[in-house]
Amino acid sequence: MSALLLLPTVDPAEPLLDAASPLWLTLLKSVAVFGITMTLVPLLVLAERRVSAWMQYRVGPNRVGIGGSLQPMADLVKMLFKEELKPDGVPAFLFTAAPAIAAITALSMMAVVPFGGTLEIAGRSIPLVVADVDIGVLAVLALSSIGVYGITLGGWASNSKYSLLGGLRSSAQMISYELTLGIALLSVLVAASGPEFGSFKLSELIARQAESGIWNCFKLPLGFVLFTIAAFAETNRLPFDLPEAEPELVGGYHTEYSSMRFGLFFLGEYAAMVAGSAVIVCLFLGGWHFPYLTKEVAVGWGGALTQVAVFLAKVLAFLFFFIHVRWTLPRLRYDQLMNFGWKWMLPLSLLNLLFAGIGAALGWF
Amino acid sequence: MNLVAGLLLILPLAMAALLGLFGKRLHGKTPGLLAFGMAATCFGLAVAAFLHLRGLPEEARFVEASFWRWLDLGSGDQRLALDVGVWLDPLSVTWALFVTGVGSLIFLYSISYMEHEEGAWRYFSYLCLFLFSMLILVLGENLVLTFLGWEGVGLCSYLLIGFDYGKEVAARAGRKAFVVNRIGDVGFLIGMFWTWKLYGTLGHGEMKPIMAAVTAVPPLLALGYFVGACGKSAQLPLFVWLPDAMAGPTPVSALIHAATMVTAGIYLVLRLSPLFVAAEWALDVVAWTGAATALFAGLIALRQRDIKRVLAYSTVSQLGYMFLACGLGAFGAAAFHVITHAFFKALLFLGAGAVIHALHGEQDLWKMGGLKHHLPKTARAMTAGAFALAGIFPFAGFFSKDEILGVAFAQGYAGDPSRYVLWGMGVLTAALTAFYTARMMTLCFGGTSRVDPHLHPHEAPAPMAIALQVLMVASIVGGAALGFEALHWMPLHHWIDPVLAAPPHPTHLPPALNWGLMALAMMIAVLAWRIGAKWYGGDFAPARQAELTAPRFAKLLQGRFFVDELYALLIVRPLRFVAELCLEFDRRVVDGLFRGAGSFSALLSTTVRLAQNGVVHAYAFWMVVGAVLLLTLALA
Amino acid sequence: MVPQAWYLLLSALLFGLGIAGFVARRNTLVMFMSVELMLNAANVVFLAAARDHVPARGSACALFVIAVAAAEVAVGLALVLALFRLRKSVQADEVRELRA
Amino acid sequence: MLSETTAFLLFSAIALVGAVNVVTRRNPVHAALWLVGAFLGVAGLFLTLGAGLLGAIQVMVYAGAIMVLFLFVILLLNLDTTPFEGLSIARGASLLATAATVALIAFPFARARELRAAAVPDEPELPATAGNIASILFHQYALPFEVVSLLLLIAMVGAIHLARRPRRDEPT
Repeated sequence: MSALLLLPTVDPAEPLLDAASPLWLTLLKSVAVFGITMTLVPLLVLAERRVSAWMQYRVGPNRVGIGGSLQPMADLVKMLFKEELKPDGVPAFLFTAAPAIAAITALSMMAVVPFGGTLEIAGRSIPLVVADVDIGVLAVLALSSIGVYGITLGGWASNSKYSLLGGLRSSAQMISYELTLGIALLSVLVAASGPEFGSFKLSELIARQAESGIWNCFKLPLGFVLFTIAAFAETNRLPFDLPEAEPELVGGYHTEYSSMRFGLFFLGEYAAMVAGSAVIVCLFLGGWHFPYLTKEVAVGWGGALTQVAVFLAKVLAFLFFFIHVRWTLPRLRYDQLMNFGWKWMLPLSLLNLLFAGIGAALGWF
Repeated sequence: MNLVAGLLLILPLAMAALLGLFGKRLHGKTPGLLAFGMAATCFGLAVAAFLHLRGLPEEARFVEASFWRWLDLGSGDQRLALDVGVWLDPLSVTWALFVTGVGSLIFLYSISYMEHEEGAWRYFSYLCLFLFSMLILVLGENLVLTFLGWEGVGLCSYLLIGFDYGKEVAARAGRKAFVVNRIGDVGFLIGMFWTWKLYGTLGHGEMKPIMAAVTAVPPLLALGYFVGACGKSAQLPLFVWLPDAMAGPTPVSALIHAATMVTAGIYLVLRLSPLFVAAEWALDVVAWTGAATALFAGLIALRQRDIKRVLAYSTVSQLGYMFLACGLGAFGAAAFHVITHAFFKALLFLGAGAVIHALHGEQDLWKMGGLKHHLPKTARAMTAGAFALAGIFPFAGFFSKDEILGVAFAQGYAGDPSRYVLWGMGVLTAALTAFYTARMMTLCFGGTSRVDPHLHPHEAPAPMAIALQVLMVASIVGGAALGFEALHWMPLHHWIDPVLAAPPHPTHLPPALNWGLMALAMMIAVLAWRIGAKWYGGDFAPARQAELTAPRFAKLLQGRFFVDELYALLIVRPLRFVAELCLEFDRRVVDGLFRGAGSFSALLSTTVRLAQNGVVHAYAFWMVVGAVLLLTLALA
Repeated sequence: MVPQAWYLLLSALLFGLGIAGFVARRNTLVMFMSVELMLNAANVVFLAAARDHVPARGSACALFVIAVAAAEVAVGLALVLALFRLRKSVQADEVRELRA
Repeated sequence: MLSETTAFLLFSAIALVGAVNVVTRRNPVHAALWLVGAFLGVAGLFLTLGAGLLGAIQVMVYAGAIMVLFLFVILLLNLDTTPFEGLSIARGASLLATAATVALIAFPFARARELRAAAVPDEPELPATAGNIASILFHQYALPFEVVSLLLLIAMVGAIHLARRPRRDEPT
């Protein structure tokens, strides 16, 4: 087998998480990642409103804080103080759990995303990732597929037909586009691995891009496009936000939600955007890699922080793209969505996989 | 020669298949012409085979041609290897000659006779198949092939008797012939099995030296074959089928039931004559059976009203003569009589056929009479045949019959008084023969006409007439041409005797005695003929009155000794009773078992079907129960 | 090191619960879920049995099982949909068209 | 971090509780959700057994795809909670038979002495890494793999045909 096969022989005593990192370190990293994400989300909300205003040639929120910078805080406060409405006859537990699932899965995805390379400090090499698990990408997929439960259940538990329809749409959409997502991901794995099997680890995938200096988006442009579109669908972003399509379904799955329960859905959606962007950046845009930012250059705290900065910059850029698309494209009709997913995305992703396979076999990558 | 022999077999078979498969599309005389052409060709081939054999030195006069290996069973001593092939020797060629010769004439005759019949193609197809079977019987390389032909001719006989299967009489007669023949076949089969057991072979070629050397044979072995011969050649007690077989078309009676098939029994005895000679008292059985049959059938023939039945009983009677000859060891004489009989009996049948044809199917002698004015040619031809049958010099029958009687007397003269009895029976039969022949001829052609006045009898058309003329000539000169013992002119004997067993008893009389006996027989025959002609000639009424108010014995004759009734009482009824018992057993027990099995499974399936109730949970439940059982088994 | 028998017992229990669900429930959907449960129990056995020998092979077999489960679910759910379209119900005991 | 025994106990408890609830919940949505829980528990067991790939696939395929599909169908049909059907004799018999099956399956496991003690494992020949599994799949099990792909194709065609709404002009 390949020498790159870095998956360690399973130690049955400690099978789950990386033994090299002690608990406190993992906790610390978790807090850091959580903090970063939770910072990004309000920023994103603000950016969305400001960018949309900018694109539509209007002002947008500019009263709270400097240039409206504290607007998200105000929104938060508003949500916290609103009454928690619960429709009659809903299963209380599921009604409450649904937004939590949406938020938690989205946030959890960040755990496997490497923000940078390895920090060598005090005789200890610390990977800049909460859990560099062997099955990294698969974990992302698994979590994203769990995430759909939040929306679906929210829709069902609301005991309302708009919500139910939203939930239904959500589940159908997820399943349809998850296929494309998975196959596009496969093409990356194939291309990255060459003739031998490579790795599921995101850090490893980034390292390969860094080694070759060519990001996967250049190797697999079609795969990149497909993955991005599928990621849009997975995060229910326009033009695929049918589960919450206001004109038809009022608010879709979150019609009946208010106050912080709604806030959690909100948080989940934006966190999913962040996570999706991060994953795309890792898979296709080289992660923390940047030309001339080699391992030799990036040493110590400075190097690590630079890598993190590069990574965050890429993520932010991609998030901008997310927002930009939202305010550019009209929403698809439901049948268009399905046709597009099954008749275009899926065949194209298979084509892409074929291309990747041939390329890997012939050593193009 | 292989080619000739092969063609001799293939041609009839191919023609039978051709006519059987495509005959329906042929119209008018076409099937008959085709069949006749084939038969004539076969005759030519037989002549060729005869000439070939004649050209060979006497001890090498045989041809064995194997076409392919048919059976190869067992191994070592138990091996039975049979070829499909042909065995040509003087005996088989003689038979082939007259079978094809007389056969072609009858084919020719049939063309006209069957012209207006529905399904003539079927008739000719059967006829061709018969010819094939007969040739296989005669020419077959081994006894099994002979048996094959034996069964084949039986089948064709059945088919042809029942040709008019719409008539119940015909269908019944066919069935009767078939069943009675089966009894004989059992004897044949037993003989064959026994022969193979004793000698390990059934091929004629291989049996030739064995039979030449054999000195003692179990008499029952020979009698097994004789039983077979009795069945086929209509001897006591298996003769009952032959008169009934007259239900078939008349040419069929001529061909099968007079000239050829019925002589198959004689052929078998001649073919195996060394076995018969070596099985001492078997020959006596043959002789006595033959003599008894001859007398018996001759008696019955006295009082038959159906012209064909008269001829049929006469055939049985003449066959009895032949077996008498065999039994006396005069195998050559038997063959001689077979040939002359083939000529004149075929002639008589065909003539009778012409009469029947002219009278539109009338067969009752009492409704004929005076026909010699309407059918002079037929009358002339039939008279020749009748004289031959009656044994009047110089017609063919005289020579062969007289030879047989001479042998019988010679053996008595040589010191076996019982042979005088046989001779006496023969002479008596000869007298009867002359008498009933005269009766038949007179009733038919002589006297005043009793024919239905609406009918206008006319001469037979040309093909029929030709066949009659040819056979008439043969009946007149056939005997003298083939042999006259008293003058030591015996070409047939010279030809055929080498392949037959030597007679175990003396056969020659002093010339003076011989001539004397001949004159006596001649006188008896002429006298009997005169009486018969006188009795039935002229006014018909007294004769009819005499026959109608017959005393007891004559009633017996009219009733044909009530043999059929006897059989019905002794055999048919008990058998029927047993069969009915079996039928009941079959219905109640066997069918009950099968029906029971059927209804049981139906019941079972009805019950089991309940399990398929469409409820998924029931299925699941039983699945789980099954799993429990399997697991228990696995753990136990 | 957890003894293999524990895994096997656990899988037996899961399997049994699956059977129980299958035989006792009438909702076809829940019956399908029970089947899934049984398949999962089988997978546990595959992996547990392969752990001490060739773990990769156990995983490969389990993968086949998962593929089969996916196929089964696709067809099964389509059946349920068709059934519902006909009957407006998914209760298994209301469908008896297959009886003899 | 998490000893194997603890992990086993935790995950098997999740799986069992989930499974019990799948069978007993009357609301199909609840049953489906409990089943997701059970699947997650089993996935955890897979991780405990050192088969990380399979754990992830379990979550992806079962929890992420199959159960979503279930949920989709349940929601689509908008099924009500069925009332408890009561315990009939047939059901009792079924459950009894089930219990017997479980007992019979479990019996040899529980009895096997060598299994009860933690056997010293052989050095695993091929750890359940994605690479090893792939290598087995594409070499040793290549034919079954292809067969399974065919099976999936057939299932797909069948599912489409079955679920298709019949056109107006064709008989149902």
